[in-house]
Amino acid sequence: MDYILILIAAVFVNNIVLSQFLGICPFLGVSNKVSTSIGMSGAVLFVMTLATLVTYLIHQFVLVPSGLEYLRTISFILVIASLVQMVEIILKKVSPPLYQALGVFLPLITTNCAVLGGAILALGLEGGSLLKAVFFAISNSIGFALALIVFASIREQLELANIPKAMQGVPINLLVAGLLSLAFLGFAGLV
Amino acid sequence: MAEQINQKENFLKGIIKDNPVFVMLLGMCPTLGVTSSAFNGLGMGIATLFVLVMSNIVVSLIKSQIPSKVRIPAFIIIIASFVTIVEMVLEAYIPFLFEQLGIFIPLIVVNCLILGRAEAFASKNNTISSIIDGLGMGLGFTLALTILGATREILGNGSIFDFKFLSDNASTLILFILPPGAFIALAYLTVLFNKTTSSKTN
Amino acid sequence: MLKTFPKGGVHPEENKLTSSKAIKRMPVPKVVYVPIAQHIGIPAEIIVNQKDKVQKGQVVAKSGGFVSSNIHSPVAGTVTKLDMIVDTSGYKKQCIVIRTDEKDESNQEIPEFPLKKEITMEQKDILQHISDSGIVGLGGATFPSHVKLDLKNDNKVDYLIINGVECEPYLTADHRLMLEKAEEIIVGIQILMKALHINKAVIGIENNKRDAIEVLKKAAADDDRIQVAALQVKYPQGSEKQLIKAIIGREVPKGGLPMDVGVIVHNVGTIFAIYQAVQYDQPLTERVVTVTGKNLEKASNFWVKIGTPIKDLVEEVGGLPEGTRKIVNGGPMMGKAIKNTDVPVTKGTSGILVISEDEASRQEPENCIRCGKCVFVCPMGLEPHLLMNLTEKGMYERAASEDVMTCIECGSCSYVCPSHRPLLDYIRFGKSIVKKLNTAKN
Amino acid sequence: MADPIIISASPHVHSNKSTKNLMYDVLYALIPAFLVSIYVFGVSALVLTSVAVASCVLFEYVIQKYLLKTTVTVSDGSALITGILLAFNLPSNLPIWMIILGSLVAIGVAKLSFGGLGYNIFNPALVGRVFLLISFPVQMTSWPTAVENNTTLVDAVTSETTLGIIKEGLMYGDTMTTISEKLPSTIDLLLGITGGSAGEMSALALILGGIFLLARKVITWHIPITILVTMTVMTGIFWLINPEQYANPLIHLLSGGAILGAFYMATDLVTSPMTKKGMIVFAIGIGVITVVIRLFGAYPEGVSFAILIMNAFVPLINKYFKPRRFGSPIKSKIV
Amino acid sequence: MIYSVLYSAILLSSIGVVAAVVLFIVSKKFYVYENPKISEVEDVLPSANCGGCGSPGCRAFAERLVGSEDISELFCPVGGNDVMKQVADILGKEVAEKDPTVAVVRCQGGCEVRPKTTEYQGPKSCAISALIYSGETDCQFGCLGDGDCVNVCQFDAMYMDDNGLPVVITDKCTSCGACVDACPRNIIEMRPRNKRDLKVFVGCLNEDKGGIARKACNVACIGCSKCEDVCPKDAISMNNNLAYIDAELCTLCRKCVDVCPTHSIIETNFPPKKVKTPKPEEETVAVVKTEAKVESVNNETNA
Amino acid sequence: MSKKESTFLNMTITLFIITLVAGLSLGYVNDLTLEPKAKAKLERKVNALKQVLPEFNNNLVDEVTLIKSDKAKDNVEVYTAKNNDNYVGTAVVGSSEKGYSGLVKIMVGFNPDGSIQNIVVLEQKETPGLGTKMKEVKFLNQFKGKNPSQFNLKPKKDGGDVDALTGATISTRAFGEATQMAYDVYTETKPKN
Ligand SMILES: Cc1cc2nc3c(=O)[nH]c(=O)nc-3n(C[C@H](O)[C@H](O)[C@H](O)COP(=O)(O)O)c2cc1C
Ligand SMILES: Cc1cc2nc3c(=O)[nH]c(=O)nc-3n(C[C@H](O)[C@H](O)[C@H](O)COP(=O)(O)O)c2cc1C
Ligand SMILES: Cc1cc2nc3c(=O)[nH]c(=O)nc-3n(C[C@H](O)[C@H](O)[C@H](O)COP(=O)(O)O)c2cc1C
Ligand SMILES: Cc1cc2nc3c(=O)[nH]c(=O)nc-3n(C[C@H](O)[C@H](O)[C@H](O)CO)c2cc1C
Ligand code: SF4
Ligand code: SF4
Ligand code: SF4
Ligand code: SF4
Ligand code: FES
Repeated sequence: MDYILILIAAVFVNNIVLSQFLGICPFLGVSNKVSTSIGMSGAVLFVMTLATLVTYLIHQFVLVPSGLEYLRTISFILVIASLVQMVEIILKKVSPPLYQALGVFLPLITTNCAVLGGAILALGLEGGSLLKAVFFAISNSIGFALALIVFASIREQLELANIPKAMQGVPINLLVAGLLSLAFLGFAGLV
Repeated sequence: MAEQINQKENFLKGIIKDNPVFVMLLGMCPTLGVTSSAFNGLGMGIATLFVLVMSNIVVSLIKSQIPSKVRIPAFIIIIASFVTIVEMVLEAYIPFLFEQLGIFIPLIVVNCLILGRAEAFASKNNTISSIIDGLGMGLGFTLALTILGATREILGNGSIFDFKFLSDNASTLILFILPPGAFIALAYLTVLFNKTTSSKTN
Repeated sequence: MLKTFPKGGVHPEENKLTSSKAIKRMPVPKVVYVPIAQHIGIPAEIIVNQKDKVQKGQVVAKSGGFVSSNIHSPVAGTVTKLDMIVDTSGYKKQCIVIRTDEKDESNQEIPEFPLKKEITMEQKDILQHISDSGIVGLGGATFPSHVKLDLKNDNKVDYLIINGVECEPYLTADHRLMLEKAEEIIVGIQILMKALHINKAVIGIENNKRDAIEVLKKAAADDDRIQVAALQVKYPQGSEKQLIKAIIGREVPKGGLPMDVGVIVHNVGTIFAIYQAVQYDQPLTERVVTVTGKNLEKASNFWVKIGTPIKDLVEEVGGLPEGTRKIVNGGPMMGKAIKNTDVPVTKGTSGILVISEDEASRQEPENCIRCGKCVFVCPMGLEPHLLMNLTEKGMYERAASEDVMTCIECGSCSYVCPSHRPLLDYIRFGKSIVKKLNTAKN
Repeated sequence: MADPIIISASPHVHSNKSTKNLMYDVLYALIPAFLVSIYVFGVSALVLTSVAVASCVLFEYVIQKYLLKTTVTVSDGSALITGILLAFNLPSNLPIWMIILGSLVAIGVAKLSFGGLGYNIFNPALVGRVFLLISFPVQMTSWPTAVENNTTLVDAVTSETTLGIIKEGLMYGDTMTTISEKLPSTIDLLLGITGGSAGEMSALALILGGIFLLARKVITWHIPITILVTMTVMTGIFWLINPEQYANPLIHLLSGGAILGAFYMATDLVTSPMTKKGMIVFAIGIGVITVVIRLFGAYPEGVSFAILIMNAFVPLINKYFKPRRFGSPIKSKIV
Repeated sequence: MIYSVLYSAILLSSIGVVAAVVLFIVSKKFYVYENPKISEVEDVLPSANCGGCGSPGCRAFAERLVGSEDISELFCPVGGNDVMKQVADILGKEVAEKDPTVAVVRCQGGCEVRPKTTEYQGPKSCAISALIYSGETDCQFGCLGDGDCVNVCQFDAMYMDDNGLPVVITDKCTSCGACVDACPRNIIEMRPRNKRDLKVFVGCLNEDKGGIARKACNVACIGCSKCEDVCPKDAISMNNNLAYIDAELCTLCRKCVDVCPTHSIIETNFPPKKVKTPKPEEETVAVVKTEAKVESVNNETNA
Repeated sequence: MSKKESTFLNMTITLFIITLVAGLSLGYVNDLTLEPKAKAKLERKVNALKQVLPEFNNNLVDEVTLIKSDKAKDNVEVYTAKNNDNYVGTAVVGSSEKGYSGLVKIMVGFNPDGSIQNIVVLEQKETPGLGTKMKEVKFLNQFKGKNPSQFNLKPKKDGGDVDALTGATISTRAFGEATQMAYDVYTETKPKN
């Protein structure tokens, strides 16, 4: 039950993009096509899960025991950055097709709040455990994917609309994100 | 490089022409996430400004000592250090703001604005120019965040910098302090920004 | 339940004003303008010179390639000019101008051939004859019939479908032809069945022509290989893909031909032309044309010589009425608006429609309201609103991947759009660009 | 020739349906519900509706003419409908300025910012309503009491909506048996003698209009019927599991905005899918989300949110539920 | 307390060293060479991404430039010779100087001189109306007037004048050729820009016989061959009742301009001639002529 | 540009040095701010206590007692305030899960006579504009000086004495419940002198 609640909360109620404001840059940036947004979502899912796993371990077994919690930010970002690079290498070697699909998005992810933010948020889970943290990361990525893919499909449709000049580009995208977020407020109170 | 940089222009570009929020769309997460009031926007802006200027200084100082392959990781460490410093200082001295900004303080690390400036400007220019660039960009960011924060606070709470100008019973547009309001307010502020800047250049 | 195709289609006002008007014979025109491009494919090559005397039925332009067709002189007379004349395409095209020799007897005599039932010609001679006689599809596409009938061995064609649907509003040419030449049409079908070794034929007729259904049923009564199928009234039932689906439930694959599902479709007019060519050695030089319009005094159906200026036809029905704003070559759904009445009748002209002010003007297009009506009526399962938008925005690649090329240009989408969007205009343009891109790629 | 011959591409005839026709049909369909709302809420319902309609039309005119400088399209009647449907979704005692603000959001933000009629992704009237609901929760959740043959000018007495009573009661720990004593009778729900937004109460009047729309082929049955069936099934299951905790399906169908939403708002041509398959998926989504919000969410009523959420999915639905292309392999696979 | 400082230093530097090792391996094993000249070249290209060079965008063109042995065939019409010289400097290769060209509109059939005989209803696009017929006038060669060329010009170098004809603002024209491709009628031609933008060309494409052409349009070329006869350089050829001036051969002597009975030949930017007493029946033609001169005035102020 | 070559050694050394410097300086700053950070954390609690209690001068935060209560999941914090060793009041952290969106946590200060000195809201997740109004002075003031033994903490709608927040009866109910809980704990733990 806990896990279901985490999932619903992360996907609908506290959607990482639409209500937590994490990962807005890729959300606005890599969303002009549904196909790319699916690739991006896959990459985020992968990196976020892995990053949360590793940072959770580092936090629990290195930082906390040595009383160095204040190094959280700097060590997390270093680990995430190296991790992403490593994943890139391994992917390139092990599975070229997967690299084609996800690899291009990997560099983008290093500087993505969602990954670092998700990792930090995972530390604060109630009754936290490694499994829960990882599950939380997966749920968040699903939330990210949902928002991103829906948003991309809307953008594809808007490409064919005659949007007033002043609204074209950034403003209309922000507005769509706003209305999406408005609609998602309806899920308030589910958990 | 021998190129002479016009420092005034260098400073001003971050505020209008290359405004990080309205024009370059950098660091959108804090922009949207913390601006539920003008004060929060200002606080976040200043924190970012500090990190930006400091990392620009350090990067420009040691730029020639860094092998290019580890450039990015090196910059990230530098930035992260300053972010951690800001984090600790805020927690110690302005705990109220520390709590309000929450997770967005550590996330200054991944604010593309800072890494972007380090990479695109500070690693190529001298320290003075880098400071000015950092100040300009940082102020542009701060200004944008404060304006967005103020707009949301005025509309959503009937107050500005916590000064309430409406009576307690007056209805305000609460939506604007909620997440959708952030997107919507920024959307229309961007339109306004584009309109005013483009009419100025004409 | 009457048969019909399952998806899409519209039902415009039928307006078959002339269905009770027997086909009259137009007087032989003084001058005929015979374009050399009256069919799909390569234009024919002119083989006469200025001032040449020509016989009626003489070949004046020879088939110019594989997909091409002979063109015969509809009259006896003198070639006065080889000139550029605006034809139904709206452009000036090469024409052979022939002045009728009034003294020549063949021009006077009205040939009414008696019914001739037994088919004496050999199978391969039949096809040769069709080819020599310049027969092209009279259902509108003017595709050279001999090409269509030139079956490769590996193609198993087991059905001949005769298109007597005439789903276009206003037009009644096929209807009248079926009523008046039912027996001949049945013989024509038998000729084709003999030529192609097919032993199943179905004549598809919409249920608004019950008299024709009756007559043909009677005429086909002795030959149990030939069926008559009554179809629900729905446009574009006459389109071959929809017709095949409606009658025998087979679906021509995307980008394929009827042959791919073992079917050949021919229009009743074509069948009659084949009958004439095979039984009486008459090349295709005349056809039935419906001249109609709400304000015409004497709207009617005519046997018309190919090359007759439309002006003559209009004169025959009492001249252009006051306030005419549009003249359409063909029916209101698929016909082409023409610039003036100097345009000659060609093999593809099934009707002349004269439209007045209130019907003629298009309404201003508004924004698409995404009502989906165009999607519902598209018989090909396309999304016309999307195709139009994609073309408008220059996204031709995407239009191609959304199957723009399979549009049959039936116009149902434009007809139904409540926002008066010129969907087909754009789709047609999109098709032309995609075609260009495709040929550039190959 | 004075008037030259016209040349245009085929087809040369056109059906007699126009966008304006469609919009006005919706207008006629809403008349019965409008009359009931006046009967029940009195002049305030009239004021509410006229203010909403007038401001929607005015905003559309002013914004198009002076801000966007494009052709003005108020005559197509879509702003009119947005106005009426917005009004029907608001409590009739809402302050005038809030009505005007809602209209501004509906027309200015949700419609014209996207380019006007046909380009908007979200249902304008609902965006307006949800904007108001979230901004002014107090005013938006205190409904005037329904009084038969209402002649008062200002409704001082406010009351709860059926769904509000249920939600609050359950939160307080009551069971359905005790709560149902406070609920209006089924007949009252059908006729609309109950608290609620101006136009959403009378199920009967709304269904009447819905049938008119179906008959005029403005809408098809797919969306409304699927929504109602989905809701019935969902609420039915929960009701069977525990009738003390969950209200019965009939109450869910007849109360709140279910009927109004299903027949008039979810069917908005612009913001609903374009194929029948897509429509059914869309409608199931609305039904499920509505019930989930009603039963488990913070809001007593979820139709507006459900429609808005599914509006966002429409482009995706359109992308994956395309009509089957003629001549493509029979088993059309979802690409 | 000093321990905590120490710990933090140890922890961080060990992460740092690990990162460095990892990154070193990355940089060694997965090194992808990209010629740095590509981005250098890209920097000097105008980034208009107009496709005038034949490549899909400036970056692609830069790659092609860097990749080709001989770049004399490649040319960026927007940047012109200046840019090509810079490119050549970067690459150390030779470029061929190209005569600068400019788009000219070879039709003068405005509303007054070319009466409309039909009315077109449909999307306002030359390409679309050309699909259904030859246009609202009786000339099937001339401009359709729906402005496809104007719409595709990225540089705002064209506009439709009151006469329904497109006009090129020669100063803004970058000779990208987009309009040439867009016109379904091939009305627009790229012609050498010459000194002071002097040009002489035939402003008509009507291949109909003289009488028919003249009936459709007052300023149509009627194929009388007078210009061909008078041209001292044999620069004019007659084909299908239509004169064409070869810009390579033309020396801008303007003899042909005067002999053309229908004023089909356009001259631009020449100083005004001694005023001829206009013949009365040529009034409409005179209108067109002044029109052409307005354009030249424009250009001279900017040149 | 004089960029250094990337060799394994100098890459490693650079990163090593940078991280070393970063580690050292962060450690240093951490030491500097350690105390202020702790103080700041403390101050927040003390501030709340100061608001709800009359003047006191004992070190309340250290003297917290945790009481088990059947109404709360966790232990209830109770602070006994003394001024120069005189008992001046008690602050109790009360909570209720029945808020509109769950937990409502408040701190109630009681005078020695059992009347409420003041209340502050510590945590709540109610709907902005509705339930959140419980933080407003106007709402809180009605409790000042009231003794829950005479003042029914239920909203008027349920037969109590509390003026409910407009449109937020549920939040008011939860608030009252939390206050009631605090009062109950207070009466249990009240020093008997
Ligand atoms: C939209 C559409 C409608 C058509 N309607 C008819 C029709 O009513 N009658 C007809 O004979 N052919 C009609 N055709 C043409 C047929 O598709 C097909 O070309 C013809 O029946 C083949 O016979 P033919 O080669 O003898 O002309 C239509 C085609 C299209 C695309
Ligand atoms: C290039 C081309 C080749 C064709 N080849 C054949 C053929 O081999 N056999 C055949 O039955 N029809 C053939 N057709 C004719 C089509 O099946 C069809 O009758 C014609 O395109 C007009 O159909 P419509 O009037 O329905 O559009 C061909 C058409 C085209 C354009
Ligand atoms: C969007 C929304 C948010 C609400 N938020 C709260 C809330 O935070 N606290 C609360 O007590 N009631 C809230 N309610 C109202 C309850 O559902 C219920 O109507 C209300 O508590 C009844 O109180 P009243 O009798 O004072 O009107 C909310 C209602 C809605 C529609
Ligand atoms: C059947 C039908 C339903 C409609 N429903 C709505 C609606 O719920 N909300 C609205 O703002 N407009 C509605 N409209 C009007 C119009 O479609 C709407 O304003 C567009 O969304 C604006 O682009 C409706 C129109 C029709 C024909
Ligand atoms: S898209 Fe083509 S096939 Fe479909 S309705 Fe329109 S014209 Fe007919
Ligand atoms: S019929 Fe017209 S309005 Fe409806 S979806 Fe198609 S194009 Fe749009
Ligand atoms: S006028 Fe033509 S050639 Fe010149 S810039 Fe414009 S599109 Fe290019
Ligand atoms: S020159 Fe060509 S493209 Fe331009 S308006 Fe004329 S016909 Fe159209
Ligand atoms: S600031 Fe760029 S992803 Fe958050």
